[in-house]
Amino acid sequence: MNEKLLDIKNLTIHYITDDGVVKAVNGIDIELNKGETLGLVGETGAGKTTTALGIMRLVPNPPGKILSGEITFEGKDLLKLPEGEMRKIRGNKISMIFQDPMTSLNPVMTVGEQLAEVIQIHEGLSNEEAIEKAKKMLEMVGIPGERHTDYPHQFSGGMKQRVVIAIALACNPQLLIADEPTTALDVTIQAQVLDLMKRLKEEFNTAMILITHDLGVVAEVCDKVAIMYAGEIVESASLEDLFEKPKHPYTLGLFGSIPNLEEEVERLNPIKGLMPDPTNLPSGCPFHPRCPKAKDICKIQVPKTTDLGNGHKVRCLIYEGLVEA
Amino acid sequence: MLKSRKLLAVLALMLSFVFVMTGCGKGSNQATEGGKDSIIVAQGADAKSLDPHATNDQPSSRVMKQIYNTLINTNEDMQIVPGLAESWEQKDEKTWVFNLRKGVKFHNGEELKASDVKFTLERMLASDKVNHIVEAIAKVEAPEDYKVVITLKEPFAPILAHLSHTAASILNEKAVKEAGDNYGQKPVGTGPFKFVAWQSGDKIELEAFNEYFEGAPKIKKITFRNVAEGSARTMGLETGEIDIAYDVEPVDKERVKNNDKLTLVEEPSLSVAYIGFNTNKEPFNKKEVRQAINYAINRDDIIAAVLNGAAEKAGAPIGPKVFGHNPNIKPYEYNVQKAKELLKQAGLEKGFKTTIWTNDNPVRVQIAQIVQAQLKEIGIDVKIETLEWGSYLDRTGRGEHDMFILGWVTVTGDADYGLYALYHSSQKGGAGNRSFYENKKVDELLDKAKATNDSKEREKLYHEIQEIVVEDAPVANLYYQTQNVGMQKAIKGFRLHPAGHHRLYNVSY
Amino acid sequence: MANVANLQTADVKKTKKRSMWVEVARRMAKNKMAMVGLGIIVVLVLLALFADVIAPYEEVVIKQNLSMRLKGPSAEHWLGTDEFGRDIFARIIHGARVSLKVGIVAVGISIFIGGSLGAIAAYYGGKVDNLIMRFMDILLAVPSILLAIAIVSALGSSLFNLMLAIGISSVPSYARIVRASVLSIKDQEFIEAARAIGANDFIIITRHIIPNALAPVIVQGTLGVAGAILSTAGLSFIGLGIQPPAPEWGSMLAGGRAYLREAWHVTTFPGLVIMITILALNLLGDGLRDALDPKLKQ
Amino acid sequence: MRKYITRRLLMLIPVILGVTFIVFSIMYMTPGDPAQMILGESAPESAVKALREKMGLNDPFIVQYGRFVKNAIMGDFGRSYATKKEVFAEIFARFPATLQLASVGVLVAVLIGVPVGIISATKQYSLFDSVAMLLALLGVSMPNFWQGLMYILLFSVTLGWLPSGGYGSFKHFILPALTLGTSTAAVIARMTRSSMLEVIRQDYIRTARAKGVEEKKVILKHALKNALIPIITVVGLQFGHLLGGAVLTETVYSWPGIGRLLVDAIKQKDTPMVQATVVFIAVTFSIVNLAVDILYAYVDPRIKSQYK
Repeated sequence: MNEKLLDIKNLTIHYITDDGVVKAVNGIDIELNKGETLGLVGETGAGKTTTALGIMRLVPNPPGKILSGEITFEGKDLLKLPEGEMRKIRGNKISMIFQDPMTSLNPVMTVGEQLAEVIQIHEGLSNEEAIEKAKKMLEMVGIPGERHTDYPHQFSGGMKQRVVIAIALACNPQLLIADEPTTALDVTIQAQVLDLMKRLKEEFNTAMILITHDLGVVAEVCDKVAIMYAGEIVESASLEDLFEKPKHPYTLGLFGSIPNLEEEVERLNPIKGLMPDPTNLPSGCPFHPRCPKAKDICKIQVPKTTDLGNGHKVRCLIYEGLVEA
Repeated sequence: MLKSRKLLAVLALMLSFVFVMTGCGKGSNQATEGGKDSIIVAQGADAKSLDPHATNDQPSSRVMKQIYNTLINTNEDMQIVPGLAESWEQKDEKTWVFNLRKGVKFHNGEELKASDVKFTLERMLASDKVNHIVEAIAKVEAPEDYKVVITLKEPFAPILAHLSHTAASILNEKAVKEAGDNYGQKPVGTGPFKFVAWQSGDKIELEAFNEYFEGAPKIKKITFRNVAEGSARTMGLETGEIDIAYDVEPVDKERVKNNDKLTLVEEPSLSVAYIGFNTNKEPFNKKEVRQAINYAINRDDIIAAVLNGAAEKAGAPIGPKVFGHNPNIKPYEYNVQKAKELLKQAGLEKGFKTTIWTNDNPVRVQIAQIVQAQLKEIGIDVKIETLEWGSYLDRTGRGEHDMFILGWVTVTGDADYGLYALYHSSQKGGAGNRSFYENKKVDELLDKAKATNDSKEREKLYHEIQEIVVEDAPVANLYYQTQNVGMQKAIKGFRLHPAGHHRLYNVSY
Repeated sequence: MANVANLQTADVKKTKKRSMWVEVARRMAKNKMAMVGLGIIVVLVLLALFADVIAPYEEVVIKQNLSMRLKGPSAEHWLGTDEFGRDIFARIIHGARVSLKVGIVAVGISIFIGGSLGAIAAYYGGKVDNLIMRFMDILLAVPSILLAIAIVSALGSSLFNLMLAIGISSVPSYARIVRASVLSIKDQEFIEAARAIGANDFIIITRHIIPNALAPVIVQGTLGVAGAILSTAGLSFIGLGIQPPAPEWGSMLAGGRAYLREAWHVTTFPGLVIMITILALNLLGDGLRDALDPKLKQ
Repeated sequence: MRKYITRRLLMLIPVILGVTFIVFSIMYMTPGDPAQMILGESAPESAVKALREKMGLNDPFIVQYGRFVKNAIMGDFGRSYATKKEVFAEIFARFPATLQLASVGVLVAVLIGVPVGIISATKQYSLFDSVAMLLALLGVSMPNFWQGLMYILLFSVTLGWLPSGGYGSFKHFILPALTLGTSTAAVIARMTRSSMLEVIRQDYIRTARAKGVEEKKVILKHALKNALIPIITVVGLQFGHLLGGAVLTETVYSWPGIGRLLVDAIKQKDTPMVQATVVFIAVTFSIVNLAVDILYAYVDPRIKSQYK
């Protein structure tokens, strides 16, 4: 159970555009064991999706560029694989579910074709066999198999996301990256889809990186959590540790901005200010302009990762003892 | 997957369709080197109809000339020679008798009979388009199989010349009746070549008629191609795609001459180019103004610049190839001083503003520009207006113009055709007299000359008419254009006909 | 109080609009190709404006000198002379006036007529829309060359009639563009809001809808100027263009085609100038399109 | 689908009626007397008058138009004033030349334009992209007739490889098709590029890549089909225009197509010919449009479902 599946070290991804360099991901580390689920949490623009695309090696280039780092998957560094090898991994060992089911299916191909395609590529089945398997996959996600000849526009949003999930799981991947798989859906559908993912993940023993900004979803599904801010992972821990003992001021801020049903509070405490401009990140700790506990040193000193034990890591000068909490 | 395969099928179908269609345009008579028995002739427009009574345009006539014969021919030297009529005699002032050649075959196998001639001329008289050519005829009789008697309304001296007009080509009664409305696309004549096919807008194919009464022609096949761009005709000659090109552009003449595979034949034609004045309008109602403009135009410049020298300065309104031409009339000299004096006499020493009209014919447009520049020298401010051909004819016919540029071809080669329409007061407007010129004396002389049978006497009358007309200057005659034909050097037996429709019977490679 | 409120909203609107155009200009300035296009157009406009200073019209552009016919480029005549011995360079510069004017006015005419019809059709919808758009379909089905010939021969051949003819033949495409963009705008909230405060149709159309539908029209217009210049040249080629001796690029090209081989420069330079102008307008139009539609750029 | 096609064809009727009315009005209002044109410049005025009367040209406009519509409904569009040929017989005699040139021209354009557009889009901002797009722009910017003259000068006169004009064999096709093809290719390449750029950015392309689909397949299978609608539109529009006759190209290459037929007829004030040609062009154009719309349904199932 504790076999290491994915080990990301010092991954840095920048987008180089006419308007400047967008520092999307700045030296992050992620570890994931087989069958484990990691929640990657952060505001819009924190670099979550770029991280995911980085793992898939699908960062659009130009303008995106993976500047440094290692992504070790099953002992191989994905960043050093030739494109052909990488293609064999995509959709097969690592697959990805994108944010918007409305736009992630090809509108001019039947869902059956789209499902069968991934099966054919990786399992070398004949046309008929692939279609058969596609039908089975559809049934598995709760869609009648005979609808494989339908086009995406004939499905509802929730059903489309089921199809996307079916495509992602068609080849029993070791790792599933789900990029906000439920944000575009109705609340009731969200729950159904989450349930489905949870069930299938357990059935296939798939590891998962769940990208979301919704801590509620994280609490329901994940084993581990990593909090991202401005392209850095500011805190990572097991689910219990993070929820019970959040350390980083940003994490604390996130919890402060969730309504709590159990406690009556006068008003929520949202984090002040906005995400920094990624082309022009603040010096020192990138969170310092918004941090309620920031001191002068935070503007200069870049925090290092502090290991608090039990896999609980945090990047904040407070835990380096340089700033008083 | 299935869908895209269907799409592919549709595409393939479309493709094969295109290629089948392409294949349909069978390999035409490609120009090849060596002793050929077919020739390709290029002219600037497609024929309109091959029914001589349906049209009177040059491109059609040039084709019809090969298909049909007329009773009488005017040869390349403008002499009247026998055609389908072996001989003829004038019984009295108004009666002519024609004896037909025997054993002449039409392309449909019928033999030529006097009844065909009667039918033809009567049909011609009923045609709106060409009846004016034979309007002098009162009746046509066919008393015997090979004898035709033509009675005129009044004495009309140039009747023989008019009967040699291609519009008076003799048709076969049976063929015309069989074809009905479509006769123009199924012509049947007695000529050396018979009609084969017509790809509209592109080409007309003729082939030798082996039973032709003068003997089968040497060339087996003639293709008339429609090549509108003058430069393209020359290029076609150079590349060998075209054997004979009519009307080589003036600028291209040197190129043809200097090419050792090609020759250029050039000769004066029956046409005159002129600038007409609206004598009904101020200030062109003043003779001095009209003469002044005549003096102010430098004809040499026009001929050099626009025609590359391919013309002769014009004095008299009919050229030297036309019967009745007065060789003593010299062109108005280029004399700006004199022009100014004349304007002063007319009380217009300060000049005036006026317009000159032309159609979109590039030669005329260029002439207009040169004349505009030249008249500026004597203070006349001319605006050029280019009109589309239809409105040009219509509006000059109605007399809305100040000045205009036109040409006239005396197709029959007889002074009557060239002078009557242009200067007789009964012909004002659309009939030809677009300068609205009126002179009692000229009217009288024109009528008299028309009815005079003695040719010496007629000639004298026409000489006098031309003197008056040139002095009165209702128009400024510019030049007699030389016509030319460019062809492959290997071609023999080609002669230019002054009227422009060259006979290809004697041509060979 | 009411005044103050008005003032404020006006201010807000103004700054918003200005910033949009500033942003567009900023994006344009970054597009090298569009700037090259703009540069060429500016040079042409300047040449056209100062044409008389560079080469006097009567003496150089119009006056013939038959002894200097068809001379190749030289120090005296940079681009050679034409069939009447006139300086081609001078005629091209003066021709820029005519060609640019024809292009701009013709497009102005089509934008005005087509734009109004399109806006009316979209705004009122229903029967009006149907009627106008079917009429546009009919107009589209009549070959533009017939329209042009008809207008020129019915109204006489003048520069304005030529512009009118070319303008009218592209009315349907502007009607369609404007209709489409008005349709997408008219149901948006700010129109509802304007109506709620009692603005009438005229004010809504002129103040709100037209400015917002402008972007695609500007792009199409830039390209349309190019198209109109090409059409004029084409009409000149088949003998229906500007009246001589006025210099116009298309008629220079058409007039010189007989000398294609004797004097290459007579057609080559006007042809090149047409090509460069169209190219510049296209570059500019493409640049504008990209700048107005940031979606297209990543 | 059949219902949809029928409805579209029925909609043609008012359009054609409108077209005939406009054309008839234009021909009626423009100066120039058909009778005079038939008889030529040297016909006596009495003959012109008689012919006018015979042709019914003196009747009021509405009577003349009514007569035309009545005859047209009976299938009789009349005979050409100039050539006395039946107008549709003449049009059908000319149409193959136009159809062939338009088809080959568009074929050339598609074969060049679509691949260039695709490569340009996939290699946006590369050297190939810049050069190809500059060439495409030049193709759009070069007046067709000038381009035609230059080709003749080079390929026929200087090199002597191809005929300078005319109609008939395959060789005659090459230059006109090239002239039409290159300028049309430019338009198609530009449209393909921008359409592909739009599509390549879509999420489903990323999905396809995430499935491990080969890049070539991603572009040709997933992207191209989605990018096809605007490309088909442009190809259809160009084809429709070319079917109406490319007057300038036809003139330069002495090509006996519809375009020259129309221009000649207009210049000769040959009303029946103009009328029939314009109706023919309008119908062809509409049919091509309809074909394009039907093609949409094959390409895009979303559109197909709308037609039902």
